[in-house]
Amino acid sequence: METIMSILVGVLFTIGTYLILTKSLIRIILGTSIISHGVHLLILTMGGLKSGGPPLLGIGTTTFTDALPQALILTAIVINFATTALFLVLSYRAYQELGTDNTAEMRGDENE
Amino acid sequence: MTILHIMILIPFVFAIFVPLFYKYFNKRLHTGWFVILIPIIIFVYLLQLIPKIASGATIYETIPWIPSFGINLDMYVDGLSLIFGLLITGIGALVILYSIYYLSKEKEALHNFYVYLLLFMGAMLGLVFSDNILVLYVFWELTSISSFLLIAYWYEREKSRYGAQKSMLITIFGGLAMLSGFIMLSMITDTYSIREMFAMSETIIAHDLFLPAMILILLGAFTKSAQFPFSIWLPDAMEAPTPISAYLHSATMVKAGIYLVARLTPIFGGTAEWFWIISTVGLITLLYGSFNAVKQIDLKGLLAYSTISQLGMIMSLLGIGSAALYFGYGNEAAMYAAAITAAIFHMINHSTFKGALFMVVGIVDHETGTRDIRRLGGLMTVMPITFTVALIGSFAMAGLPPFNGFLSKEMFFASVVKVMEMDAFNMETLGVLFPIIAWVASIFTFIYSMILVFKTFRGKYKPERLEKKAHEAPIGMLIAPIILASLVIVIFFFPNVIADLLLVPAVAAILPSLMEENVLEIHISAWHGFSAELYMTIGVVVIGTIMYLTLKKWTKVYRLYPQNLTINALYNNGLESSQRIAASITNKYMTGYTRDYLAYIFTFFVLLIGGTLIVSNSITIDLTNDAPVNIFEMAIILSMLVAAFTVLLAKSRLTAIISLGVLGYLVSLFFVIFRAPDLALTQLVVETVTTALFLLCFFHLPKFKEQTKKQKKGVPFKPLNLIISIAVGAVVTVFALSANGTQIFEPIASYYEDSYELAGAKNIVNAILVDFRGIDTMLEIFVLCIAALSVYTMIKLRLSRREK
Amino acid sequence: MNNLVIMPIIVPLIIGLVMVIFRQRILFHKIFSVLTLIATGVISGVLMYQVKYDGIQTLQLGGWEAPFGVSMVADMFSGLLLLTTSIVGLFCLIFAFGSIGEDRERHYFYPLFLFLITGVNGSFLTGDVFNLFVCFEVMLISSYALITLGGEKKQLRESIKYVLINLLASFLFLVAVAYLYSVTGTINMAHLAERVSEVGQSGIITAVAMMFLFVFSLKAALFLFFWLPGSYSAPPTAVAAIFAALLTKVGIYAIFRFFTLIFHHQPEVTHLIIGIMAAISMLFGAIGAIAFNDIKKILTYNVIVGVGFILAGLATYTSEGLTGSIYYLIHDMVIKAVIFLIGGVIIALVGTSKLNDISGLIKTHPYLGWMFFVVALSISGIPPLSGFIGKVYITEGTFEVGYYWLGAIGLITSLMVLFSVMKIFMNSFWGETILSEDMEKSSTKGVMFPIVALVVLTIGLGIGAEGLYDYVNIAVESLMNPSSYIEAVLLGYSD
Amino acid sequence: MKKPNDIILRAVTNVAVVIILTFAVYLFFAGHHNPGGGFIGGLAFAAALTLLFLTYDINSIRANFPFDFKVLTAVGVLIAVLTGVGGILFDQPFLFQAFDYFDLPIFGKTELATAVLFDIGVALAVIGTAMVIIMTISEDR
Amino acid sequence: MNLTVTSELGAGILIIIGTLFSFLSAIGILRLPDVYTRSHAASKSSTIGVLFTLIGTLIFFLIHEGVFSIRLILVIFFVFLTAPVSAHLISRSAYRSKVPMADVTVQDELKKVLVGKDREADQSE
Amino acid sequence: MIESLLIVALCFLVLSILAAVYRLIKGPSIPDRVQALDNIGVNIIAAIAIISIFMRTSAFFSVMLLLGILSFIGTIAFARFLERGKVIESDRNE
Repeated sequence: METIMSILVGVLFTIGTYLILTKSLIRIILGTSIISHGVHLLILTMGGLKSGGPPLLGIGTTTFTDALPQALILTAIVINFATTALFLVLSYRAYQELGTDNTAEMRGDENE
Repeated sequence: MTILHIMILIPFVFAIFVPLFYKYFNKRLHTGWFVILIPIIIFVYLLQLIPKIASGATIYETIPWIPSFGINLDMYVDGLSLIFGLLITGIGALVILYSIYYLSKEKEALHNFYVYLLLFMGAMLGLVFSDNILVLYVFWELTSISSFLLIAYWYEREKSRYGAQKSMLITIFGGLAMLSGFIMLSMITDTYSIREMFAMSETIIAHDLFLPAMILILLGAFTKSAQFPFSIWLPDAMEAPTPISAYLHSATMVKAGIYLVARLTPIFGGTAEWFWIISTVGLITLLYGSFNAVKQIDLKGLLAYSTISQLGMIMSLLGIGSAALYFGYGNEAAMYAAAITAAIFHMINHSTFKGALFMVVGIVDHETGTRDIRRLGGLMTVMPITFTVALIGSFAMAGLPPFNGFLSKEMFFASVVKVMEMDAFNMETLGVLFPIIAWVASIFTFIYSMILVFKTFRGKYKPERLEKKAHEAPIGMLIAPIILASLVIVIFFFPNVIADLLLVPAVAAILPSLMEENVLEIHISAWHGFSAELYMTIGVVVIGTIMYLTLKKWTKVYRLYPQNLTINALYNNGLESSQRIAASITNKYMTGYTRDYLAYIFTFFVLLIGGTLIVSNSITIDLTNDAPVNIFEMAIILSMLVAAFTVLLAKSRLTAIISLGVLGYLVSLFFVIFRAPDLALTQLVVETVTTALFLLCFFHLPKFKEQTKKQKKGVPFKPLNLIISIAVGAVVTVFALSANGTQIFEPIASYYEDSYELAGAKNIVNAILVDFRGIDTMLEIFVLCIAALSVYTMIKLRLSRREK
Repeated sequence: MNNLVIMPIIVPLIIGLVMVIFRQRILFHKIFSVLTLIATGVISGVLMYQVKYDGIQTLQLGGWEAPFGVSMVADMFSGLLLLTTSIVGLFCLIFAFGSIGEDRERHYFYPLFLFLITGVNGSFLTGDVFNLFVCFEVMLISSYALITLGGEKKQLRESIKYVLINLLASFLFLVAVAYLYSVTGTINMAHLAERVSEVGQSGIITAVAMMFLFVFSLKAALFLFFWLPGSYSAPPTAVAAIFAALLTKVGIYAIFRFFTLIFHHQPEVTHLIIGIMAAISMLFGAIGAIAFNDIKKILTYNVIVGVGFILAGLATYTSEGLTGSIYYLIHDMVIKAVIFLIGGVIIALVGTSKLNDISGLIKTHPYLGWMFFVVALSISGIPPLSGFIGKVYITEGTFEVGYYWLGAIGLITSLMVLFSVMKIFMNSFWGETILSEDMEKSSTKGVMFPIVALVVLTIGLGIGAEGLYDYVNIAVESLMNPSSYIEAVLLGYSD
Repeated sequence: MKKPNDIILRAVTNVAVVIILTFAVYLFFAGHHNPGGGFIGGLAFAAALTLLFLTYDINSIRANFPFDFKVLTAVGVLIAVLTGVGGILFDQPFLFQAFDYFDLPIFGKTELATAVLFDIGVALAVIGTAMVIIMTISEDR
Repeated sequence: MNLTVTSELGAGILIIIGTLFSFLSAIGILRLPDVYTRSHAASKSSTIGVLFTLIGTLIFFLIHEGVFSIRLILVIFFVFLTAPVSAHLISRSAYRSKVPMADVTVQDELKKVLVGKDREADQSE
Repeated sequence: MIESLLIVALCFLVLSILAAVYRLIKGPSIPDRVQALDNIGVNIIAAIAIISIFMRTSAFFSVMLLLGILSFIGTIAFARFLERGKVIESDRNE
């Protein structure tokens, strides 16, 4: 499972990276979202998969999967949500002000 | 805090008050009158040290500055530094006196001028008296800076700024080289004290870093002393007010390099490298400077090149003299020690006559409004006193009796003749070049000295070509040059007073081993029979006179040399093209295009991480510990891949968002499969809210269509991007597999399984979040809060719109 | 346990939040932001004192012993950085009073500023890898807010690059944490250090180290500085100054922490790579600095040179190099802030950042001019100003381990830096005065005090370098001997 | 144009919102022992509000929640932080969470933990954030 | 055969039936010609499918683990409550954004009602 | 025995999800895709139910309920967007 998950993460990274390398702002944001999924799955994979029950003490199992990566991912998801929201708003504000969502046209000119 | 320290630091302290004096008293009294007190006081203080130093004693005083690093104000007075100290303050006083008349108190920003000047004076004193190389470096750079400020004193002028920049770049470059040399020295010897290094000379010479350290330090000395090819800054430094040219750029600052070489001779001297580098560079500079001085049309330019040439001469003498240390003791050594004596002696002489000449040129400039040789002439009758001073100075410079220049020039000739016979450092083959170069350069020296005095003061008086009506300068302005000119003569007649009081201790400081031997005896005389050097002088005078008279015929030779190949042109082109090249390099990679930056970053990522993985041979793929996979999970993975690819290839943004939503759902399904209920919950909510945000923002964002109208495909295909992204994915995967294959340690997680006892919570993840790692959660919601504020301000605050 | 360790984080946090609640009271914002920074400064001072006499101060948050809880650790290195942050932040803040404008003030400028400080302080104090990530995010997201605050075209355009690249860096940080956790099974720095030294730095651990190096390089603008020139020239002066002073320093701090505490077993490999990257950043930064005739561009490229130079000291991994680095780091924070402030004032005065359009300001603004001069000298390490000691010791460090090329590049680029800043000085202050006082776009009223204070500080740091020596020395010693850090955090825990 | 009527949607929404809000509160309190917690609870609460926004419009909902969500966010974070500061006052490390079991009249043996207070802060901050973002974007035109 | 085994079997069968319904709806989603018809398949039969599955799960947990989960009931209730609304809204939005009907469609009754009433520019791209 | 039944059930579900994913790619219209998303959500609820039986845990019931809620909200949001272009209105009477 870990091997396959690693490959899946790799593919997600590939797709995300490709999207980030395009010009369109929306695609770039989509790319970051895909990469973020990749990252979260990667952390989970690196913590070991399916080695025990859910990390809840009340449900009768005696072995538990590693809870620490889960907690880390949770924090990461939230922070990623915050930055994504910010980035989204930033891109549409940039579009409003600059009239383009093409990063190739956002190079900035000398006359400012 | 000893008197010595006070003397060195007082210029700095006083500099702070100069603007106040300027502000409150300048209308009544020229600020210079306040300032002149400082050099006089220090000069007198140093004068009274002479007997003590002449008797062979030295003074060492220290106060801590940064004692933990061994950087202290270790001040050390011996013969060598005393001479410099006297020069700095003596000439300094005269220059200030001169400047009081030279610079108008109404028009000039005198507070700036005198602050810079005092800064320089203090720095220079610190430089020569410091025993600590780092402190020496501190003062060294301060002299560069104050010189920079003084050259650009008339900062409105383009040329001043150009000259200032040039001198700063070159001297600070040298300073940095010197610093690195010093650092190497201190690494070898483990001390910053020059005196302690003397004792370790042999260790230093044997060390691997000896040669680089020496060369780097010499770079510093050469740039400061305007040695070839670093001399180019000095002519442009003549944009400074003339008192400054007289003071910094002929008498004192440019001699800092000389001082350094002399000061370090006990450490490096006696080695072939030291001997050759210094004497060769000195001789080349001598020839180059004198040769170029002849073709100058600006009087100050002429003096600048003449200074370069004279500095070269002093430098070469120091080089030759260093051979004394090779022989260590005995008469052979004493013979070369004479070269050192000559160097120091000529340095003093040079300061006197060149100072006088600069002041004369300043007077001419001041009174006529020009320094152009072609426009001047016949001033002899108008300005007789000035002429007399100029004559004395020029003849001294040309090496004619009865002026002090003659004495030192003779000693110089004697040294280069003697050095031919030396049987060390391969002198037997190349030694013959020394006297030839010296002699040729002296001819040029003779010629330009004649040009200086006769072209200006003889010939036809052309008042129509002058800016003002010329007349003799006010007496105040003449005092300083007259004093110097009389010194020129006095020294010629009583050279041994100087020799006994100043030269002997100085040479003793440079060649300590000889001092112990007691072979050091300096006796300077104007007449020592018909020796080789006398014939050389006669030759110089004869040929020089002939050439001076036929000047017009052969100066065309100069034009044969292409203008754009001069070092100056190289500097200018280099500076300009370096800016241009720098701009083109920077613009090449700093495109302002995010994609390019990301491409660099990803490429570097792949190279660095992938490279490390491969080079460190840590790619291990171990499948044995893998959890089992079933068909259901495979299918979900397949669906995820499909969804991800749909995001990639989607032609419309909504499709992409929906696919992203699917991807998010599937990820949370994975969280379920991997026993992470909290994660699944969070992922779901966040996914939905994000999707909603996307939709909200889409109202304000353009559609995909608009930009991909031309091509049918949704996302443009770029092979390079694809390669980069595949490489990134591959690195991430391979790393993940390797990391998974080499789990060296047990995770710390088992501790948290007691969360009920520890934190009273049965949900371990929640316990970690709110208890074990509560700070993470606290900061995480804090991040959310800031994000909310940021979104709010981004949307609400629109300054650019408001301006419209 | 010492609760003081957490104070530099929560004091600005709480005050900032209170300000958010009382949004309209601008005067209250001003007063309390100043008080807060003074408070964090005092706290860091006390912490340094405690570290000096009682050793490294730690706090196990929630009372959970390391490595299970999150440790906050104040050693001398963090203490020095904290104190400098407070001081520099304070003066940038005072500068903002007179220059930022009411619109921005009403839109949470001061709280966001304090939040940025929170994030920076948190990054300096935390002893936990993942918590470092979170603190980074606090800092970054405040910086996103500050860089976009105002919504001007250029701000938005440049912040897109800035946010995107930092977002990517954050992802890679998490990836690195994932690998780290897989290999070592812990995320507490001290515990990591112990575990890594236990098994030696094998290949995979080096690879993880490189991963972290990459991430921190993105933040520190070490070699991967492409985002920096644009984004530091976009925001208002006070913000640009605090960015230049603090943001890259956090990345630098992290590199220092990781490569002295955890991954220090193969300096001939890892630190050499840092050295190469430092050399490249110095070169490219200096090339960029001399390339343009634009104040903002020159200044921003100078930030990159500074980063390279500081890390050159780490690359040597000698106590001389580290001593130099710490001195230079402190110097760089002060000097970058003040040079950005002065640059901003010039631009505000004449309304352009093109050097060709500026001339002769020294007639009308002599004090500003001379302060710029002093700063320009200081930035290139001219003695006896503050950059000097750092420069000498970093160079000595590079020579000591035989990286002569690195030392040489450091010195050559410092000359290029001098050239570039002197270009600003000579073009904008010298020359014919073309702008009379009433033609100026703004005045220097109300913004001179912080500049003066920082200039005095840079002079003081140079001449009074001795005063810092004890502290720097303790910092270097604990960096060179990580065992004291490990013991202070783990208190003998071992697995 | 004729606005599409939303009768069906509104009818369902009114029911659904009640369920979601209840569930959100459940998730919040379940957090300590079961999946859930302040963050998820808060977000679920925000989801309910979002649903209301979707179905109705911001102004009419806002009439029922007449407070500034930015302040709510700040208060939330502040509560969380101050819970931590509480530890300091009792000479415990920052973020020290106390818990104990009490016999309360109605609830029986109940666990009271300061962590709950912390979680309330989290929930408030999350609700506030989500609402600020959504409302600000929606109001922009 | 005790109660547990029976209940397990019963639950299993319910679940199989449920998933079968889901599968059928999937076939519908694949095969049906336009969005309106597919919406029919997707909402109705898959709602039934999930209903059966959830009831199966409920029974299993009730008997096997002794857990009666309110949450499961709520899921069932909620899915039932919302699925039709979702389908309705999707179809409506499809119609309003002028998604074409299948060629076999005989009659568009709404056309008369809405004809001539211009709508906002098609947002669906 | 129930395990084998459940696996068969899961296979069915997977096929349904795949079918929906196919519809997601294929479209042709956006409502089709939204429909697919909704359908996938419902199927995932079922899948989680089955997985819960596999693991014998009730831990994921909340996930199911939340998924039900959120998939509904998501669908409404999409529908709103498709109809009006604007998901949330400040004041609908404008």
